[in-house]
This record gives sequence, C-alpha cells and structure tokens, in this order.
Amino acid sequence: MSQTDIYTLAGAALFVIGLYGLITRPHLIHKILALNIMSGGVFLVFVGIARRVMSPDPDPLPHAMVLTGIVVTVSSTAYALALAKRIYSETGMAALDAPDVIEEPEASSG
Amino acid sequence: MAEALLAHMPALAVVVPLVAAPIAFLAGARWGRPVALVASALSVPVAFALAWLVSAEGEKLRYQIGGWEAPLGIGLVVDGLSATMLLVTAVVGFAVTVYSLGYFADKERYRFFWALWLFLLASMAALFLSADVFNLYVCLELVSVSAVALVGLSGQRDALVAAMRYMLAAILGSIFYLLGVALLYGAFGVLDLAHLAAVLGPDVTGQAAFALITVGLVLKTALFPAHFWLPPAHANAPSPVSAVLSALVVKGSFYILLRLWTDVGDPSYVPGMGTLLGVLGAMAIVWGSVQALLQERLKMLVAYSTVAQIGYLFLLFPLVEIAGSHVVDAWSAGVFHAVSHALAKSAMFLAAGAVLSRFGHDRIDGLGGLSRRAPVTTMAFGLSGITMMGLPPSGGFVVKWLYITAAIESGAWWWAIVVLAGGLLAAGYVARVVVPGFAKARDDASDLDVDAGRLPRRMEFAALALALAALALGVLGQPVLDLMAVGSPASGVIPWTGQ
Amino acid sequence: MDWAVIALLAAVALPFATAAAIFALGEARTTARSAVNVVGAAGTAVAVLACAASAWQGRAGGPLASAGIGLLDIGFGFEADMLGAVFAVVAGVLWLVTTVYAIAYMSHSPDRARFFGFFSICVGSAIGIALSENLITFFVFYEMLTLATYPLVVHSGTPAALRGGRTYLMYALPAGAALALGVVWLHVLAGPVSFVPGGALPLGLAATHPVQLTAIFALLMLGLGVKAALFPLHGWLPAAMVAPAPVSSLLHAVAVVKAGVFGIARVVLEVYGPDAALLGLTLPLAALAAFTIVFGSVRALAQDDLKKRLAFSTVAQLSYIVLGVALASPLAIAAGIAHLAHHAALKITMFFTAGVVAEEVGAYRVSELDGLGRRMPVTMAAFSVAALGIVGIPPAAGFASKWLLGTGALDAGAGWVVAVLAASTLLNAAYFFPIIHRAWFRAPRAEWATGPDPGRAEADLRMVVPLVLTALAGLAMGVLAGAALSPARWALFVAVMEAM
Amino acid sequence: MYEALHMPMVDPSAATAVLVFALAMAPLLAAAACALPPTRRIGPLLVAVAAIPALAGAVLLPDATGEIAWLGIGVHVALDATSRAFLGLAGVIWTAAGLYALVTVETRRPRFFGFLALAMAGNLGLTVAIDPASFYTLFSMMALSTYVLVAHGPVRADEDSPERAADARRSGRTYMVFTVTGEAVLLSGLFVLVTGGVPLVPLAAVLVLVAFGIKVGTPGVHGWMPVAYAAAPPAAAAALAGSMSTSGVLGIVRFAPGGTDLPIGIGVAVMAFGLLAAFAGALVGVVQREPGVVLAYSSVSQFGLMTIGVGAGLTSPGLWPLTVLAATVYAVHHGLAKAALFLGGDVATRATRRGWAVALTALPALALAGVPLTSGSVAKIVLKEVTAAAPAPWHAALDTLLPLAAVGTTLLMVRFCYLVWRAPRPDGAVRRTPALAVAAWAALLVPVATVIWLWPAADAVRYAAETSFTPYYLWLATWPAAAGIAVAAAVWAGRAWASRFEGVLEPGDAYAPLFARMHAFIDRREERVSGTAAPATPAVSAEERRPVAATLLARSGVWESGLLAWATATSAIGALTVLLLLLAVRG
Repeated sequence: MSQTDIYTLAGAALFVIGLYGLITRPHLIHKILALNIMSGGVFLVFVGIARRVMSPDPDPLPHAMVLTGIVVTVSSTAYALALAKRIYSETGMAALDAPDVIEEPEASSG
Repeated sequence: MAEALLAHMPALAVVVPLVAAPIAFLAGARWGRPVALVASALSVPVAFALAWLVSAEGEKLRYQIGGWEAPLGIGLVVDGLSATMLLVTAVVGFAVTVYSLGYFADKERYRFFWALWLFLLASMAALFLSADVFNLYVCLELVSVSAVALVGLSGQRDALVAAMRYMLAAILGSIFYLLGVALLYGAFGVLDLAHLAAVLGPDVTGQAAFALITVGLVLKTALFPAHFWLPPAHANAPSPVSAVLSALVVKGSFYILLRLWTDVGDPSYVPGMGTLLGVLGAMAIVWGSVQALLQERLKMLVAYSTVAQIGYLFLLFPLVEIAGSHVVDAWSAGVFHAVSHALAKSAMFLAAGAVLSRFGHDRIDGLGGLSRRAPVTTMAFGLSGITMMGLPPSGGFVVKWLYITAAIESGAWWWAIVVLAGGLLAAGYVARVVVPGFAKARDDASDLDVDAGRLPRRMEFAALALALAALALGVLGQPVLDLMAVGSPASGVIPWTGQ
Repeated sequence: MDWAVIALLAAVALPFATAAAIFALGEARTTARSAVNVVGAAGTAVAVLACAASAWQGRAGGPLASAGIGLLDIGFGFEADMLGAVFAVVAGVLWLVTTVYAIAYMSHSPDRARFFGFFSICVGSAIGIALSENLITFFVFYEMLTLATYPLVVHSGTPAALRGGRTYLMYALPAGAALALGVVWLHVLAGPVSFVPGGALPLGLAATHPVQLTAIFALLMLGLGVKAALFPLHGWLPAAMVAPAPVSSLLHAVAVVKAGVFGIARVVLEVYGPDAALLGLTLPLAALAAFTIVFGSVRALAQDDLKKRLAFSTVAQLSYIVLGVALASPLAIAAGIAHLAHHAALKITMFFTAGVVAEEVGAYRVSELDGLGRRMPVTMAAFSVAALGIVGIPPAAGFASKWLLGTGALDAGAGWVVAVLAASTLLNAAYFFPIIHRAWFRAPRAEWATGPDPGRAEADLRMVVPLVLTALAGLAMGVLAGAALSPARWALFVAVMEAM
Repeated sequence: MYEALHMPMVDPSAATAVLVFALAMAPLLAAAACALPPTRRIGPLLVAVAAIPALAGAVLLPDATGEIAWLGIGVHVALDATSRAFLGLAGVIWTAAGLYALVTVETRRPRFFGFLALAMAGNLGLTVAIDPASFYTLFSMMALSTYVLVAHGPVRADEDSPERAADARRSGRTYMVFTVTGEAVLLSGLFVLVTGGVPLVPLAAVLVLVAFGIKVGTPGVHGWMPVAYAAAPPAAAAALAGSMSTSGVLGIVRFAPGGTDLPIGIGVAVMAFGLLAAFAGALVGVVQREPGVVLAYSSVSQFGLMTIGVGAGLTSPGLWPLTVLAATVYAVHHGLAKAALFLGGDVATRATRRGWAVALTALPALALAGVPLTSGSVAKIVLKEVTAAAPAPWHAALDTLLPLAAVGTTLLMVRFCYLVWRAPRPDGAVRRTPALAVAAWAALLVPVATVIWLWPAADAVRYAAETSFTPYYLWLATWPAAAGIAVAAAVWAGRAWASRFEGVLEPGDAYAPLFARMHAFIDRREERVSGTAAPATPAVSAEERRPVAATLLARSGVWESGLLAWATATSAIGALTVLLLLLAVRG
C-alpha cells in the first residue's frame, strides 16, 4: 500500500465518518463539525493525489487548491457558526426543528 | 477604445457587480440602492454585448485574467451557453433589483441586502464564465454563501432555520463536488474544462469523480429526493431573494452538470447515469407538482413548483443520450427550460411577494377576488403559469415541443408522457391560485384587506415584464436558441459521438 | 408591404392590441374602453374581410398573402387562404356585432375590463387559428384560446361558474396535451406540416407508417374533438353555459367550438388529405360525428334550461361540419365549411336571444317562455328564424348546409348519412318547435300583462339590432346561397380545391 | 348550385321564367306588410290579392325555363303545361281563399294573414320551381307556415276561447308531426334521387312516394288529414285541401322517377295503396260527424284515385307522360271542387236559411262524384286511359272497382251535404255572411264548372271531353252516382239502424288513439321537463369524490414531510451516492 493510497483511504474514511455525523447528530455544532471532518477528508485525498504524479517533487497545484479549499471552508464554517448562534438566540435551541411546512396536511381546495 | 472595452467584456460581466458590492456595502442603507440599481442595469448591456460577441464570433471566446495562461491563470470562457445564462442573470437580476427597490421599503433593516445581492450576481456571473472545475467550485461556494445570507436576511426564526438547512446542504454539496474534483485531477491531471474534454477516457476514478460531482450538484440543484432544503429556503426568504434562488441559483449548479455531462463528457460516460437522472427528474416533476397542489401558502406552492420544474431540466440527460439525430433538440430543451423557467419563476415569486407584502399573508384560501384587487399581479402570475404548464405561446411550450420531439424520435415516448403530465399537474397548481381570483367578491369573506395600500407600480410591472418575457420566448425565442447553440453540442459539433 | 399582408397581420394583431388597450384603460374608463373595443372590432372586421378578398384573389393557386416568424424548424406562419378566410370572417365580423351587444349586455356587470380584454384575446386567437399557415401556429393559438376563454367562463365568479370553469379546464387541458403530442409526433414523422389543400403528408408516408399516422390522427382528434364537442368529449360545453350571454354567443357557439371543427377540417383536408380515407380514418370519424348529431339532439330534448338546450344543439350541429369534412366528397366538404358560417349566424342569434330573455324578463328555461313572442316580437321572431334555420327548414341557411351534406354524402357513397340527417331534422324540430310554439302560441305570463304597457317591450336596441342582423344574415346566407361570395358558394370553391 | 360552378346557360326565356317566379313570390311582400306595424292594417287585403299576379302569369305568359343562380342554392324555374296547371289552380284557390279569409277571419289577423301569405308564396313558387332543392324549400315553407293556419283556432271572435285555441294547437301538433316527418323523408328521397345514381332509383322512388304520400293522405300516413282539415279555418282548409295537398301530386309528378324501369312491384304497391285509399277513405268518411272530416276522408279517397293512376303509370315507362297529364287534370278538378266544398260548407253553416247554399254546394259535390257534364266525368276518363294500360290483372280489376269508388264518393258527398244541412243554426243575433265571402265562393264555382272544357292544348283531355258525351261514358258516369244516391236513400230509410255507425270511428281512425296518447305524452313531458329542471347541478358532485383523492393527497403530504426531515434527506443523498458510484464502477 503506497503512501498515496493511505492518504486517499484515510480521506475517504473521514468523509464517510463526517457524513454519518452529519446525518445522525441533531445539534447544529455537531453538524458543522461533521462537515469540517468531511472537508478534511477531501483535503487528504487531494494531498494524496499530489503525490501520484510521477515526479520526485509533488504537484503544487493540489496544494494550492487545498489551501483555497481551507480558506473557503473556514469562512463558511464561520458563517455557519454565526448562523447557528443566531438561531440559538432566536429559538433557544441549536437544532433544525421540523420546518413549519410539515404541519398536518389537509385537503385543500383546487 | 470601444474595441478594447469589448475585449474586456467577459471580465466586466463579473467586475461590475463585484466592484459595486463593496461600494453598496459602504454606501449604507440609503445609497446602496442606487448603486445596486446602476450596477445591475449596467450588467444588462454587458451581457447583451457578450451575447453579441459570441454570436458574431460563432465559437467560444477565451479570456485570461491579467493575461496569465492556464493552468496557473484564471481563464474565463464564453460560449453560447454561458452567454445565455449571463443574459438571463442580467435580465432577471435587473428586474429583481427594480422590484426590490419597492419591496425593501424598510431601508434600514435590509441595508445589507444590496451588497449581498450584488455579490450573488457577481458570483453567478463568475460561475457561468469559469473555465475550470476548481474555479467553478469556488464560484459555487460564493454563490451559496451569498444566497444563504440572503435567505436569512429577515432574521426571522423560520428564515434563519431555513437558511441553516440550506447552508448545511450547500456545504455538503460543495464537499461532494470538491471530492469529485480531486478524483478528477487525480485521474487526468487537468482541471480546465476544455483540456478535460480532450483527455477524458474510460477510467474508474474519473467515472467515480463524475458520480461524486453529480451527487454534489444534484444536492445543490435540489433534484428530488435532494429537494429537502429548497421549499423552506425559497418560501421563507424575502420574495426577491426567492425569485433569484429559484430562477438563477439552482441553475448555477445545473449549469455545471450540463457542462460536465454534455460538454466535457457525455451521459454514456457512466452508463445508466442519464437514465437515472431522468427518472429522478420525472419523479421530481410528479412529486413536486403534487406537493404544490397540497400547499396552503402561496410561496410554498411556488417553491414546490420549482422542485417540479427542476425535474424538467434533468430530462435532458437521458434524452441527450438516446435521441440520436435529435440530440440537439434534447439539449436545447434543457437549456431553454433553464432560461424560460428563470423568467417565469422569478415573475411568479415576485407576484407572490407582491401579494404577501400588500395583503400581509399568502394563504391560498384567502386569495378570493385577487384578480380584482391586484389585476396586474394576478396577470403576471397567470402568464408565468402558462410557461409552467408549457402551453403556447411561451418558452415552456418550446421546451415541451423539443423534449417531446426528442422523446418520440428516440422511441422513448414515456418521457413525452412525463412532460405532458407535468404540464397538466402544473395547470392544477396554477389554477389553485388563479381560480379563486375570479371568485365573486364577498367582502365579508375575503381575506384580502380592502384598505391595503397600492403596491408600488414597479413591483407589479417588474413581475409582469418577466412573465411577458417568458411568453415572448415562445414566439421570439429563435435568437436565444441560436445564441445558446454557439460553441455547444447544439452547434452541430457533437463531441460525444465524435461527429 | 402588400396590402394583403398588412390586412393579414392586422387581422391577427388588432384583437390583441385591442385587448392590451382595454387592459391598460382599466375598469373605470368605460366610455374610452367601449370606444376602443368597437374601433378595434371594426378594424378587425375590415381586416378579415380584406383577408378574404386577398384569399379570393389567390384562389386559383395564385400566391397567398403570408407572413411569419421562424422558431427552430417549426416557425409561426400566417396565410390568408380560402378555407381560413371563412372562419376568420365569421369570427371577426361576428365579433363586431357581439361587441355592440356585449357593451349593452354587460353594462351593469363588474370586471368589464377583464371581460372585454379576454374576449378580445379569444377573438384574436380564433382569427389566429383561422389564418394559421401550419399546424404549429394553429396549435399555439388553439391553446391560447383555451386559456383566454377560462376567465370568461367563470366571469360571474359564482360557485356554479367556477365549477363550470373547472369542468371546462378538465376537458380542455388534457385535450391540449393530446393535441401537443399529436402535433409533435406528426412533426417528427412528417417534418414541418403546412396546410395544403389536398393534404400535406409526404408521399408514401401513409404506406410506410400507417400505425403511427393512425395514432397521431387519434391524438389530434382527441385534442380537437373537445372544442368541437364530439361525443364523448362534449361534456364541458353545457357546463360552460354559466358564462355571460356574449360569451355563450360568440365563443361557445362560434369562435371556440368552431376552432375545434375548423381544426378537424384542417387536419382531415389539408394535412391528411386522401391519406385519411386511405388509412380508414374518415369512416370512424364520420360515424362518431353522426352519432354525436343524434346524441346531442336527443340530449337537447331533455333540457329545460334554454342555454343548455342550445348548447346540446350546438353539440349536434358542430358534428354536421365534422361529418361533412369526414365524408370528403366535394359537396360534403362544402357543406361542412358552409355550415361553419351558417350555424354561426343562426346559433349566435339564438344565444343573443337567450341573453336578452334572461336579462329582460328573467326567463332561463324553456318552460318560462310562454307568450314571449307577444312581449318581444322582434327578438323572438329573430330567434324563430334562427331556430327554423338550424332545423334545416328552408330558406334559412341551415337548409343549404343540409342539402349539400345530403347530396355530398351520397356522392361519397354514404347513404346512411341521409338517415342521420332525417333523424336529426326530426329531433331538431322536436326540441326547437316547442320553444317557438310556447313563445308564439301560449298565453303570456301574467306578470307581463300588467304594467303600463301590457303589450311589447323589446330590450335595449344595442342588443336587439345585433340579433336581428345575425338572424337576417342567417336567412340571407340561405336565400342567397347561390349568389357569388355567399358562404355556400365560397365553400364549394374551397371544397373543389380540397378534393382535387 | 354545383352546376352553378360552371357558366350558367343563357336562355331566351330565362327572363320570363324569372318573372313568373317573381310573381309567385309576390305574397312575400304581403307577408312583410302583415309583419310591419305601419302596413299591418292593409296587410290582409294585400294577402288576399297576392296570388292574382301569379294567376295572371299562369294565364298570360308563354312557356319558359330559366335559372336564378344566386337565389337559394340555385332555382330552376319552368313554366310548362304541368306547372301552368298547378300554378293556375293555386292562383285561383288562393285568391278565393284569401278573399274569403279577409272577411271571415276576425282573430289574430296579422299572424294568420302573414302565414297565409307565406304558405301561399311557397305553394305558388313550388309549382314553377323544378329543381329538387328549390321545390323542397318552397314545399317546406308552405307546409310549415300552414301549421300556424291549422293551429289558428276559431276565426270568430265570439267563439274564441283558450280551450278551443288549445284544441287547435293540438291539431296543429298532429299536423306538424306528420309534416316534419314528411319533410325529412322527402329530403332523404331527394338526396338519393339527385346523387344516388341508377341503382338507388327505386329507393328514391319509395322515399319520394312516401313523403308525398303523407301530403296526399295515403293510407297509413293519412292520420293528420282529417284532424287538420277539420281544425283549420275554412279559408285555410280550402287552400289546404284544394291546393296545398295537391302539391303532393305535383311532387309525385315531378320527382317520382316515372318513365324509368322501376321494379314493377313499386307501381303495383302504389296502385294497391290507391285502391285502399279510395275505398277505405269513403267507408271511414261516411261515419264521420263533422263536414270537414268527411271532406278530408273524401280527399283521402280522391287522392287514392290519383294514386292508382300514378301506380299504373309507374308500371310502364312509356305511360308516364299520359300519367302526368291525367294526374294533373284530376288534381285540378279535385282541387277546385274540394276548395269550393270547404267554402260552400262554411257559407251554408253560417246561414240560418241555407237551402240555396247547400244546393250550390252540391255542384262541386256532383263534380267529385263524376256525374256527366262535370269536370269529374272528364277527369275520370283521362285517368281511365292510364289505368287501362295497367298490367294484366289490374286493368280489369280497376275497370270494375273504379266505378264502385265513385259510389263511395257519392255517398260521402251526400253525407257532407246532409251534415252541412243539419249543422246547428247560429243562434242569437243573426250575423250575415259577408257578401265578399259568398262572392269568393261563388266565383270559385265558375272554374269548377268550366275549367275542364277550357283545358288548353292536350289531346287526351279534348278526347276525353268529347268521349264523355258518348252514351257508354254517360252511363258509366251516371250509374255510380245514382247508385250512391240510392244507397244514401236506403240508409236514410234505415237511419234508425244506420245511426249506430255514426261516429264509430274517430277522425284519424286508427291513429286516433295514438294521437291521444301522443298528446298526453308530450303534455306530460313538458310538465316534467319544466318541473324537474332544477338549477344545474352536476350529477356526481366533485365533493363526493373528494375524500378518496384527498386521502391520497394528504398521505403524499405526510410522505413529503418525511422526505424533508434532515436525516432521511441526507440518508437519501448517501444512498444516491452509493448508487451513482456503483454505476460508475460497474461502467
């Protein structure tokens, strides 16, 4: 098993673990963290890929992309956290409750 | 001078709103409005100029920002498809801006709207112009973040929760997309779309990358069953935002799918993928329409209509795969649907917003006599409904025509049935809104406040103009069809069949 | 631009322009709106007549005035041909008459801007249908007509009206879907289909694709049959009678329903042509039409509601046109085409009358019409003339149609049609004569005999004059059927072209 | 009109033909005068004289043919011997009837005279319109306008009542049912005739004969005749019996495909029906109680005689021209006599002292019976010329039977005169019969007596007229009448016994119960339609069906709320991912 494969498999594992958390954990902070774990997984895959190029020096482009990705993830995480905080202050809980559209449906006219 | 300006048109399309956004932010509650108006108004001629350039050139235009070549520089590519999407974005954007000037009468509370709105426009433009898959990822994120911010703008509880759902779904989609990009790069070592198209070959990693990217974009496009975030987000956002989300934002991720599956690769690259997407599209059409029939609130109804209409976009994929000589029809149908739905759905949301902001509610069973109280708005809603139903003369009809043609030509008539059934279901939910409008006025029973003030005319007429534009596409759509074909499969060069 | 092309474009565009102006003027400006409406209708009438003139000029195979817009390979095109001119003139000229009637009739109704606006759109769509050069354009206007009619059906906004409107849509929209499928399918199979006398299908297509062409024909008939009120697709028409009288008059006796039969004529004669008979499609269509004739008449017998009785009569009469077209001999085709005009003038008179009667004396049922002839003799005389005309009593126009149809049927070797005509005549007489009888021979209702003038009291002249004019037209079209430019004569020209 | 597609032929006599047709249409102006308020007062007078121009045309104008292409679907007009005879007949009768009506009809005058004029125009016009469509058009116009005349009710204001008006309307209804049926059959027949081609000629013949058979009261389809004749005002009845029914004969003459090789069975059947009519009409007629009904059955019987002639003519193509002549002569003779009888009967019953009137009425009665020196004697000889050529068993049988029919006719005439004589005298203030009415009737007697001797240019008629003075024919004409009178005398002698047969058959005979049932049915039906036509409600309301659909819809809403839940939705994404990756890997 090459180094690349280890990175890739670890990345995939993180991705799946994150997805699992995202699905099952109701708390918003957990969900945001789960997403971060998934992102981490993706970055690992990227880093692994950088090594796959048949040259002694790793390909710099994936690293550049990972950096960009990290920036994007950090900012969106920050925004998500702010949103979660705001939701907590508005509703007193940090979870996605059932959206109000799911009230008891009844036959409507038309 | 003029030529120099023309040469930089692709950049201008992004730069104008991008520069205007911070200015609007800094200009504050009062002066942000004219800044946004000017910027979005400027975007329209820029988009037209680009469209003209592309048409005149007859093929893809490449533009390297700062003169840096790929792979290091950021390249912008304009072909017919991009120009079309830019044009729609500019036109809808301008109409929504005009509408918003009336809608956000409470200037202080919505002071951030203008900057976010311009950011959204800028990132949409950048998305449609991006030449490589990673830049597309960045744009996608920018679009998502500004869109989420706009959804939560009112700060109300439902809106915030909806924004959060949207945010989580959007990030999840982006992560899937990014993973796909990583695999793609791993498999082929290039990111530029054109390069990718050149080197794409049968490769498990590449196919897996396509699959993951598709999952991410399906999520962002809210294709059934991944539509879970869309109705609350679109229904609880301020109406101009709803309009843009339904009309443009979901089209952004669809645009990337289109690029990947028809420009870079083709649906047969992953056997069964086209059919699967088509089946999901068909399910979306039926399910979304049925849910629209059930909704009690107008904006929810319109949001579910979007869920249904998104389904039509995805019928493109199976038909492109099997339509033989009518592949152009199938492709054009999908793209044309993106255009006509953008116009009609924004009109519909703007009309719904007008009702909501004038009468203070949008309960469908309280809309009796609407056509009498708000004739222009009702007409805007009804006319955009015609496009939803796919009846002539409307853009929706052209879409239906092309899809059915492709379906019959390829012997897959069941897609034609889906298209037609969707039209009938659309008639059902449009009628739910329009029909009570004709009910006899009974002042004691109507939920429409007689004393509610008049809406600003520009709100009503912005909606009407968009609806009329959607109708006009059904008769005068040929230039749009010509434009979208430039440099695309529809131009006669069909890469995936090697012709 | 040639005057004929200007007339052609004006005929289609003027009603829409009128509609736009009416919507723009809004509810309050009644006088301006009425003026715009009348001027628009008059202009349209002139334009359609000019179209007819240009069609007449080009009848011998000369170039026809045409115009269009391209879209994909389908294209929207208009052309002033002989067949289209019939329907265009009927719709356009009767619009003018109906406008005058409607302005008076609706003078106390709310939402008049909406009403007259959509009314204009309906007429514009009908004229567009008439002057369409190809199946696509036809379909576009056909669907526009479907939608534009809806607000008029539900105009009063009562629950009954909304129900009627819903029934209408339940029929019309799926029909539109079937039509769309048929049109596209045909387009895929045969390429762009322009209407050509004698059929437009590529040579040999019927031999190579009989099953597809049959299926397409069925779809087209399904789509067109709803507006044409062919059994069993007729159910919406009686339900739509909740609409105000001008709508029932112009749209549900002329423009909308005739759009369906006109479409059938176009498809059978100018798309399928001889292939229709070759594929064995005309006989079932003729049989269905024949059944509808009898069925509609039988149902009409049982209606006490005057407008419903008229509606079922329309169901039956429309199938005369279909029958004529399906029989496909020159005389039968001529009968169908002529009946398009004949029935229009006669039936619109009857609906005008029904409206006047409902408005003036509050009578909605046949059983409430006793002695009405004495109260409004002019109105009821016009009604009686029209009724006799529909029954086919000469010399009113209905007879000319019937004569052509009967002889045409035998020409086509369909002797059984004569029996249908005979049965239809008897049934028509059975449901119309009692009305005439009540109006003229029964003692008037007591409340009319009281009051200052126990004798007669006609309605507003703006309503009476139109219905007298249409009745006279119905009479003249029969009396002068042989005269140059009469509908029957015109129809014979068309039929000869079609059958060549 | 289909010929009209080609250039119309220019005919030198076309102008004359157009003129004849225009003269025949003159009553339309009179009808318009009745309809329009300013001229309403003089309308009836105009109607009364409206047939005179056509009559003048029939007498004065030369033979002519022509076409009026623009009118209707092309009107072909011909003034030939046949049309001249029928136009003359119609002109005379309508003038007499019009003048008679002018002074006797007191109720609902504008309507009555308006429709009288329409019927008149139709009747006059159809005599010269020789193409099927125009003939049918005018025939319908005549027949349908007559409804108003039949349903008119009492003509005298003092006798008018809602009940009697309602009775008249029922009679009108009966008339209408037969007429409209006849129109439908006729139209079908004409269609077949015009375009059916040779194989369908027999069918055309049958349809045309049935249609016109209704008009002339052929047994089986005769039911309307006694009802309508009795119900119509006398002037209208005179026109109906004398001229309008007779146009049925014209129709047969014009459109029955005589002169072609028809299956012989058709001719034979026609003869059989004619015989049945001749005898049954007489038998049923003599037991009637009303003079009008007796005259109606007499018409059934008389038209039966003409029908026998037609039947004989149909059996052999060469015989047809003579048949046409015989039918024409007989129709004119019968028409004039019958009209005179109707008017005379009314003049007599209006009078308290009516001896003179009955005596004068006997003149046309004798003519019908065919006694020597009357038109009947000649007409019967002409008819006999045709029947003599009938196939084998028939001509012999007819030789025996026709005189017997004349016995029946005589009986009917005696019965009629008796009924008129015995009719209740008007009580109270004696109303004088207007002089103009008497004059109109008296004037009608002149052609009754003379026309046959003045018949222009027909050898057969001249020959028959001469022959009628030979002893054999004198005897042949006399004995049936004498026998009839003898039988009548015998009946009178045994009247105590015979009176039990009086009224044993209702007017309409076999049809009478059917009519009663029909009226009851229609009346009931009208009640029901108007009673139950509740405001339009759909049979199955949408609300009733709603629950099922609503349940399904509601359930889909619940499912949707499941789909919207975060966990399900993201699980679905996960599943989708797996599915897509599987697709990708498999590919």
